[in-house]
Amino acid sequence: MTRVLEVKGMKKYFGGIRAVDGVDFHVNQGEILGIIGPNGCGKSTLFNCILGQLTPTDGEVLLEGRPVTGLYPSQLNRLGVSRTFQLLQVFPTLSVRENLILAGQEHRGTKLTRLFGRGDAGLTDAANRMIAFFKLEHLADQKAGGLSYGQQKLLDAAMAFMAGPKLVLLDEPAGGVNLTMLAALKERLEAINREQGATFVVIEHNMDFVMSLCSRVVVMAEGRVLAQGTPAEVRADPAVVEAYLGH
Amino acid sequence: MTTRLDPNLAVILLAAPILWFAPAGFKAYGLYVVSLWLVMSIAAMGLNLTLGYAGLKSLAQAGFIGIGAYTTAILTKTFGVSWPLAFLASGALSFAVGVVLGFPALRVKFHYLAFVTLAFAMFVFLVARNEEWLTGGVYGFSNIPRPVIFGLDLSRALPFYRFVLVVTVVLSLAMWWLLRSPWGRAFLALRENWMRAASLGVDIRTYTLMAFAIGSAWGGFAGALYAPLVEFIDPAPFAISASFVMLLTVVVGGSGFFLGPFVGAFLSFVLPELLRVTGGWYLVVYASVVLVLLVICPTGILGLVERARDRLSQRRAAALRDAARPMLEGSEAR
Amino acid sequence: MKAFFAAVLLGTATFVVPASAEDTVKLVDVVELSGAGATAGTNWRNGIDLAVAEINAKGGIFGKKIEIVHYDTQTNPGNTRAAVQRAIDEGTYVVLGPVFSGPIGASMQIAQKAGVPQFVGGEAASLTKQGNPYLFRSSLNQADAMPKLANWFRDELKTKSVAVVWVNNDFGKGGRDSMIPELQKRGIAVAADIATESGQADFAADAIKVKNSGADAVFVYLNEEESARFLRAAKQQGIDKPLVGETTLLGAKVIELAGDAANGVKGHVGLSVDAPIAGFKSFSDAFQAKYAYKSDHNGIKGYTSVWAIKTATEKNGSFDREALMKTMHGIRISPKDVPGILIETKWNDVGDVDRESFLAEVKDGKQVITKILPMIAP
Amino acid sequence: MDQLIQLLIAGLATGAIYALAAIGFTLVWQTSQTINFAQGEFVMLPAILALAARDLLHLPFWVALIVATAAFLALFGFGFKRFLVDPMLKHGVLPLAIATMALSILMKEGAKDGYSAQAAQFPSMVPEGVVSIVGAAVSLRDIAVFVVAVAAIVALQLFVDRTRLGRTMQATAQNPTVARILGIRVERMILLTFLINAALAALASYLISPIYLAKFSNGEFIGLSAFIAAIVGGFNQVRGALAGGFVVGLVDNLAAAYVSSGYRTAVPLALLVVFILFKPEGLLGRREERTV
Repeated sequence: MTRVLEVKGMKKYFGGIRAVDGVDFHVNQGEILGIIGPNGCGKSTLFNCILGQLTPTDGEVLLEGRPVTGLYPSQLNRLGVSRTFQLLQVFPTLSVRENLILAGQEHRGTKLTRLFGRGDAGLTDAANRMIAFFKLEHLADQKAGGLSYGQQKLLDAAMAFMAGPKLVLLDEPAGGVNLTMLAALKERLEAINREQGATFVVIEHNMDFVMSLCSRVVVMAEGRVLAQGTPAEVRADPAVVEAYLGH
Repeated sequence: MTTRLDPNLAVILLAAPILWFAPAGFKAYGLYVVSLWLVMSIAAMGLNLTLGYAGLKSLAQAGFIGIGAYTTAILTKTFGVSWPLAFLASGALSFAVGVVLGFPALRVKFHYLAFVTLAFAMFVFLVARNEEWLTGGVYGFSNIPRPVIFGLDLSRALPFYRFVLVVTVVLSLAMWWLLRSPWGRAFLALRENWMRAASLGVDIRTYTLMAFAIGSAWGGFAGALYAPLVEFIDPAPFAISASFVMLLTVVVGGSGFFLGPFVGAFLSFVLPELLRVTGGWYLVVYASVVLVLLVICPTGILGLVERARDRLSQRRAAALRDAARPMLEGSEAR
Repeated sequence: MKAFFAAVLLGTATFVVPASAEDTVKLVDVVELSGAGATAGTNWRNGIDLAVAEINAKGGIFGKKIEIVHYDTQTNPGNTRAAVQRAIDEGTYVVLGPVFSGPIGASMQIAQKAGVPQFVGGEAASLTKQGNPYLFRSSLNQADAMPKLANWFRDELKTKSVAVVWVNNDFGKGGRDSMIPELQKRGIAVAADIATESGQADFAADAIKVKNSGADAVFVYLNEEESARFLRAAKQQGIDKPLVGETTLLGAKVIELAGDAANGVKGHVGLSVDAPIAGFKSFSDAFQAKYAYKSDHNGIKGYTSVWAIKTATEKNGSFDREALMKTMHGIRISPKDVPGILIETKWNDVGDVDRESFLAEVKDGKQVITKILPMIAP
Repeated sequence: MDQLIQLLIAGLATGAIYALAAIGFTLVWQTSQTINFAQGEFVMLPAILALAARDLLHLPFWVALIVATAAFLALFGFGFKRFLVDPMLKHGVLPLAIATMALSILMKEGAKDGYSAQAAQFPSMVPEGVVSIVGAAVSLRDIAVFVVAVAAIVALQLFVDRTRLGRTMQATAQNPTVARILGIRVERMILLTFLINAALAALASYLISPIYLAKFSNGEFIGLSAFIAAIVGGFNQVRGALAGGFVVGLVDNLAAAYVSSGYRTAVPLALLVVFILFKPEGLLGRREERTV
């Protein structure tokens, strides 16, 4: 099985605080990996180090075996790593369709061909398909800012898939979403995983969501990996029980 | 995409012939004022790209008009270079300087960026004033020739006005093309949420620098027209207060709206002339009008139009949402 | 709001239709009423208004009343050009103003092309060197004034070295550029060459620099208010060397603003409301009565320009612009015939003005004329 | 050496003036994130109003001062907040900043057309006179400005740190939402800072105008210098204005003496750029957290 992402010895110190202190894990092709852990365990910092938002103190990130440590977020994205943010991040004055075209355009041609080429970079059809897939057809020409929270969350996820990424990192996708919406989101993610073989890493608080969605789970505590394995294995791990239920 | 004509393009294509013929009855003064309006609209269009679309607050646009004006004046008068070449050189030089000035924008944002660019504008003014060997210093640069293009003598007011109009239309179309291209979308993404944009592969550095450089180039182009329009330049019109006026022009017209610069430039450069009939207090009247306009429509005059349109489409969207409610039951966050 | 739109509509009309009236003659004054030149421009405008009121009260220019219009240039060449263009479109008989050399440079070709005489307040030497027959000054050319002062430095003050403090605009730079070669020609060293900003408020550093320069005398070439501020700073820093300047250092306005810091200041004065000449006195009183403050030399420039136009026009017997231009070249007007000219004045063939001028000193808060200098070419 | 000491002392005197103008700037920025481009005109106008009240209404000078101060507080303390800042702030910082630019034109042109285009002497509340400090001449008026600027900063700082009202004000400045939840009457607090700003501007105006003369265009350079002082000192700290004012005053005077005089005005701006690029929080300011 090919490893899409591999993180080796990742460390991030803020002054004396060791937010991430030597984390190793990998993600296999077609896998949905969950990363869980209590608040302040360093999982968001880990995410930001992987994605080039922060410069790691030490460690290495490999994408399909090639080192990508320290690349800008935009460069990483063009190599096929996509992400969503914990808080909603859509472009409010662009329409839903324009949001999706934007999400795909930088992967088409070069800057120069984009400047002189078509206004939609030839992505209108792809965007419409994505809109249909996420069931947002009736809102396609609305400004994203006018959508409801749940609709924006769907759009946010749709944008992450627009460029056909090798790997998608989802930062707390379930945050602030109600149950019905959560089910819809989960169903869509599973569908993409099933149909396109997309690979995910999900950071989540919501244990139920992670346990039911992910094929493998990494548990973090105090900047280190506490345990990893299938949801069932992890759930049975005494260290995890201690960390989660001990206090 | 539908084949419906983009409304902004429609306005340009419609306005061009009207503006070609309408001022034919104007006297030299009227033609001069309308020409000035177009020239300043070009500069404002550039700033609108930098500020309105890409969200980078610049207080340096008058500096770039100055760079363009002096480049054109020096090249055409001192070195006898033809105007089209000088025009391109003015844009190119402003573009290059704009790239350099864009670098601080990678480091600082918001009002801090405005102050860095303000310092730059002051520097341009000081160079224009102090380097007499190059710019004529405080005495200025007089008898700047109006161009002769394809054998057409443009020294009289009406032909020159029409020439300015042609250049304005060409530059407007170029700007329109740029903004409807993926670049335009990337600029907007930069303004609205650069972190998210970066995560979608938008090259923040390049687009930031380009937003500055292209906006500055338009300033340089405007300067290349300003010099032969006035036929005289000195440092005064490029002082920092002029950069403030440019910013005001863009915001009052409607920052981030394609036609905003034309509306804004009308207010900043034509309205004061029209208000001359009110006598000595005309600048007080003008400032009051601008102030009231800003309080009524802080997003600019075209922002007001947009707001009305939004309200209409929201009502339509609400109806659609109601219709779709059964499908999305419960998905609305409270 | 209605009034506003009415004003805008009315304004638009001016793009097309020239305003004209039958029994008046229109004079348009295009001058700095805002921006850096506002102070000078306001004086100029007030001087013009005063002259127009007097002339109209006496029946105008052979029966035709003067209709005067003022357009602001914002001290910006682009706006100046617009305003001069407008003045010409409206059929002005003469363009009055502007005062600053930059705006003059931006507008003089327009008036020349249209064949409209232009009376300006600029003093920069370059203006009358461009061969524009329609341009007329209203005050002495800087290049003519500076040799007089340089002689005085050498002969009267026995100066070996001079610190030059000037304002970095066309007026100050022009004065400095004319003065420094004149000083050097006479073997006087320039101990310090200090540029200051237009509108500058704080002159402490400049005064300290002057004080430490070791100069025997200081040549101050600033606009009135900056002169006053500099004099106060010089006093505070205890500068005891002679402070010498031009009209803008010794004017009534400077004395009023600088208070006793102005005492002891010396210099050359072209036009002065304090000159011991009856004309100036009556002008000064009339101006003070109308505007409740003392005019500076710009007020006199504007005032005498209108009177010169009236005189030359009446001599011609018609409102012919070309005839006016021709008559003005070489004209000599005496206050005996035309009191409004205030002092015997000559315009030469390039539009430069020639007058008597004065050496003056400030004593006890009053400008005292110590010597009358003759015309350059009497 | 003598010259350097004289310049340094003169620089401090100039700096005190800049500081006095900059304090209000930082106050208004803190409470409402408003960049007031008309701050220079705020310092210009009260003196002109006082002169106008004296000359046009024929009031005794001290009555004119009171009338002018009251009018200024009403118009540019209360009115400024109520009719300009309040309706515009919710649309972001930029439109409001632009509106203050328009306001600065209005104030400047209004002062010129309504009172005079000429500079005027403004009666000093401090006697004339010069004392020598380590060989440098300092006027009593300079000293008065210095003392008032320092006193104003100290008083504000004490007010903010030691009084209940001041602490509430500070809390409001730092987080209006939380303050609102805590039951602080945020609107009143913000209004208070605008009134203090107007009062300080009036005070600055009455102290500076006797030195620099009262003129409609004075706001241009005072405004720019105050800006630079505020940023150099630290936009979000009242005492930063004092430090920034002194730094800019010193730099101004040294530049005037030692830099090619045509470029002297570029030096404080160069300082500004260096600070923005390398120490954006200023000398004494706190780093503002950026939401990532």
